[in-house]
Amino acid sequence: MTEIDSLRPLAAVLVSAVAIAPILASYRRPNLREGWTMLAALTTFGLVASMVPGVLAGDTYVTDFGTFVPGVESNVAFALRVDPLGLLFALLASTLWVITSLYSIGYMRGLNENDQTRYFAAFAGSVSAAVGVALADNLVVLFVFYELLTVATYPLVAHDQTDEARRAGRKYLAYTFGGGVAVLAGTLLVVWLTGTVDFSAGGIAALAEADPALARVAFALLVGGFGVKAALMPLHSWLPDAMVAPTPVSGLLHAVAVVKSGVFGIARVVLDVFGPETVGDLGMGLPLAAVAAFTLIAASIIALRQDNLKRRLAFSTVSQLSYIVLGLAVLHPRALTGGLLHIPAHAFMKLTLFFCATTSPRWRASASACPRRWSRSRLPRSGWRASRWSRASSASGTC
Amino acid sequence: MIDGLSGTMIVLVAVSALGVLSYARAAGPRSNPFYAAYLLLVAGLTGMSVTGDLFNLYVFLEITGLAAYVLVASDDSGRSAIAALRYLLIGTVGASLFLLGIGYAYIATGTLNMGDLATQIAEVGYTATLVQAAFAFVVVGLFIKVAIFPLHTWQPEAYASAPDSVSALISALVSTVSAYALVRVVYTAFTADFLEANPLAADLLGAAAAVSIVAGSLLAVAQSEVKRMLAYSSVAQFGLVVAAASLVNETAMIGAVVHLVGHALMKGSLFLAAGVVATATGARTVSEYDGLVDRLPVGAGAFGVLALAMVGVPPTLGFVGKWYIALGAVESGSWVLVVVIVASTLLTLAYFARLVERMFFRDPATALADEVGVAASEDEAEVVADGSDLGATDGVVTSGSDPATDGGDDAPSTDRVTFGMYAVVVVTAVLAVALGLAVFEYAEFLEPTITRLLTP
Amino acid sequence: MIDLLATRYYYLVTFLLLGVGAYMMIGNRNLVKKVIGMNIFQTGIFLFFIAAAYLEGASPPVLTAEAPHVSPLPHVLILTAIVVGVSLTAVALGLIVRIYADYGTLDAEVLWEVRHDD
Amino acid sequence: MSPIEFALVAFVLACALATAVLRDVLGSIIAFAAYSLGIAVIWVVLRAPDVGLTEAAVGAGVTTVLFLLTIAKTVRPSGERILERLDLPALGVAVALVGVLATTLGALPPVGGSETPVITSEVTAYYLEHAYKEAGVKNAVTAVLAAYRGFDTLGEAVVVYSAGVGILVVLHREVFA
Repeated sequence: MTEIDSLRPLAAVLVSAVAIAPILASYRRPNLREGWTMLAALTTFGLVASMVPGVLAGDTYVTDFGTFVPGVESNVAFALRVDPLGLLFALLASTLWVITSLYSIGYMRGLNENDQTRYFAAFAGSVSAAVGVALADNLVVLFVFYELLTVATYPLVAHDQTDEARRAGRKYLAYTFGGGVAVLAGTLLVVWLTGTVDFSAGGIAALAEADPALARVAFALLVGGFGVKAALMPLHSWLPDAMVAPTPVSGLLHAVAVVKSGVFGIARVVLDVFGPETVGDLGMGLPLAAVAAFTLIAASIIALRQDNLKRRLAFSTVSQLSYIVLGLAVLHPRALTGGLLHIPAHAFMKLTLFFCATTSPRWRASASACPRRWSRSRLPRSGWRASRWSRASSASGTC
Repeated sequence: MIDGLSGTMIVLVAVSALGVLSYARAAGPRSNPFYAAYLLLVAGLTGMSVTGDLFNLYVFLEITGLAAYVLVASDDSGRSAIAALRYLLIGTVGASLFLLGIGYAYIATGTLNMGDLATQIAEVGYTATLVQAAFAFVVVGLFIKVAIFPLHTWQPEAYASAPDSVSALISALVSTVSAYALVRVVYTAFTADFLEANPLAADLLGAAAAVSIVAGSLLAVAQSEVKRMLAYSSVAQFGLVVAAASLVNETAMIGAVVHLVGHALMKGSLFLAAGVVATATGARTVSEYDGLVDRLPVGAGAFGVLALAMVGVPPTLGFVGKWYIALGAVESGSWVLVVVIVASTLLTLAYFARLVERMFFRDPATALADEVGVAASEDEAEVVADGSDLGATDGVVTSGSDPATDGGDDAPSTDRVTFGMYAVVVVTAVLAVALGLAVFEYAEFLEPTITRLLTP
Repeated sequence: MIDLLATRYYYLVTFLLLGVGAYMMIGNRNLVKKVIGMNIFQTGIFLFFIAAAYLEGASPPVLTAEAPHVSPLPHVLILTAIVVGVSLTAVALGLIVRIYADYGTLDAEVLWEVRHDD
Repeated sequence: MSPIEFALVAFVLACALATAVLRDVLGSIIAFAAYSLGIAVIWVVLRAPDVGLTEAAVGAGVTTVLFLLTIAKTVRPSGERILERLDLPALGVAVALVGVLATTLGALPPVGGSETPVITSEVTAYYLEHAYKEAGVKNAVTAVLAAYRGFDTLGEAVVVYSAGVGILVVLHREVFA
């Protein structure tokens, strides 16, 4: 396994961030603006995809800028690293961004949405932050992008500028920044216990020897913090409310980028910060699994009772995400594989479900899961597609 | 006496003063005495930064104070005169208590030079009543000048009623340099050993800081006037600096200095941004900020970025300062402070998010229709409303008209937002983000100074 | 206790003057009297310094007089501080004149009300 | 404590109290002038003639004139009552302040003692010894003021200048334009 010094990870993060400038600048010319969006989406995708063969061959790509904040023993580097887990998430986000951009253009124009420039700019920022989360080399860099993701997605949640949207936005900020604070506190604790925050496969060795009580607190803070975005119950209630956002946002961000960044954070914590063994020794696997299992069932039951289609999908997301967390919490290689596989699987299915949920503008106002309206006669093709994907996800045992 | 710490302060004073000057050239009170007082303030601040003598520090503190009182009252309103008088009375009590503290130190040791004091105090003994009394009065006196919670009462009204350029200058520098003086006196004259010999003193510092953080933030949330909100926010932010100073460790000290500089830049330009907004649209209260982005995209954008930096969203300057301070608190094992510092992010968010939401996610038309005196933006709001009805183009398009013309109709007709005013705000907003990445280099430059401070 | 007072009464006077000054600044509603209180507060501190410089039976710090002399340093400090005090008083009174021109009263509590109505 | 000193101290305290409780501002100002004069005499008793001179000129003189000018420009609230009403919270604060300060009384060295750090400090000895040789002035206070602590004196001059500028700013008298 070789390490390749490359600027490609950095470029993958920066392209969409840089694209914000031309997007904002061309606010008078929607076609040009959307052109920039597509260009950035395709470039990001290309950059991420170009690293796939190398990673499959066992290489890792690294961009290292040296220290940017201090730690106790070793300083924290501003570094990006492409490893298989990160690449999976980055590839997912960048692929789906291309698709969602296309969908967004039609959706936003079709509905005469307000502030489209802000929408596309914030979208580009969110994707940049999501890719950054995927490629972060240590907890602090991960935290930086995790917070940026919150900031960048907030305008999308509050996009409608109605009272409802603003309330949802406020709730979203409160929950996710609260989570961010917990992550920060957990990170500080890890720094203090071990002197380092770098990810290492199998966990940071020093954590295994650290005071178990403090290590448990650190684990709880980190998982709790990431758990907010991963919508673990009882920290999930921002997600259904955030469905007031335009559909592409609900689709890409609240089924893929944002919630998965939380799950991804938990995966990093379990796999690369503590390591499955240490988690097992600390006895934290079972409680996490219990929370995940509870969320899984409770959210599904609530989803059954939701009449609004997007809210139903949101609760389904809450439930599905817990599969992944459960897979991580079981601490067995096979469960792990299953959990991680479910990241892309759920992403594709849920994104398509969201797209179908509101293909017609008329449906947006009263998107309802009531069977009578949800019929093939009204919306033949998307109805068919939605049911097919629903069936597909049940087939994989997850709906 | 110039080391990394005072050097930092001199550069900060010079840069901020220049920045505010380029703003005040167009916006500020334009009179010769105003500029004279302005220069005197800068002279006093520079003097405070470089002096190594306690009484000299008092004299410069008074020069700074006098210039600040005068500047607060440099516009025509009666309100600012009342605020300035209040500031003068309370500020003088602060300076006098500081002088009383110097008196105790002088009676105990017979010297006034800080370097000399450090050795003399060690001889007298750190737990001698006179030394403790000297410490207490010096700290309380400077707390008043810095505006730490229960002693902050002069500050919000002074900041809120002063002309915009003055609020920016004072908020950026006066409390900052006073906080520097606090650190300087505590660590150079009393030394870290004093804090170690009197753990209660350090604990009380930390407790005052924690109270200030929480109370300042809560009071900020309750304000309806934007400048008052920013003023209360300063009360909270200086709590962070004092918290760091109470920890007696290197990381936290670096954090204190970084946060001092960061707060000065961010808060100063937040006041300037508030000034730009007020000049262009007449909006001064939180509710008048509704839909600001449509009327003043650049101003609102800069305000938003600065607000986020203030909250401490990484990787801005605000985050790095907090990170250092929190890390220092973790190293010292003072868990209560860690909790308060980490939670201060949420508290800060509580008052800035409100404003950001109003600026970007509300329609100006609804809120402004019933506001008297901001008629200037009425027609503008209508244009925006039309624009969003038209569809394919979005609301931002219509706000393309030069913001300088917005306020020109009938509101504050003599004042216009000039390029210079914009430039200062935007440049600092960019700096607040960009400097966050450069802090580590700076911290390494600062380290020898801090080490010398902490190990007498 | 008596001994303590007999040897340190100047310090006690200092403290009492500080108390009176503080009382006037908080308790008196008239702005001019607040400023007078500020002056008393400051002179209290001056007394603290000058008393510290005093040496029983010594002559003033003029070198033509016989040794021992009292310490000259606090005298210098207080000379400076007196001038500072007068400057502050002057500015404070200037502000008071302006406040009166604007509001027609010098009653601190009334001014507080007026300002809140703005 | 000699009877003269006792009388002086009592006079000063009485004047201070009078300024606090007199309702008439003019009366208060007159009491303050008397207070300043008393303090000036105390300075002389404490062998600080320079300070006494300055206090008499500046404290009792200039300040009083400034106060009188101010009430000439504003109002002089003359009430039916002679004394102010007692303000209990303020009294509480004042008493607390005095109480806290009084706890340090025992630690302070006796006034006029020869063993205090101020008297025995090198700085004092240096000034007294070298003032004439180095500055050529027989008055040690002048030497220290102008030579050894020249920066403070410069600062003092700046403060006076600031006050002048300050009055201009505050009262909007544009004289340069």
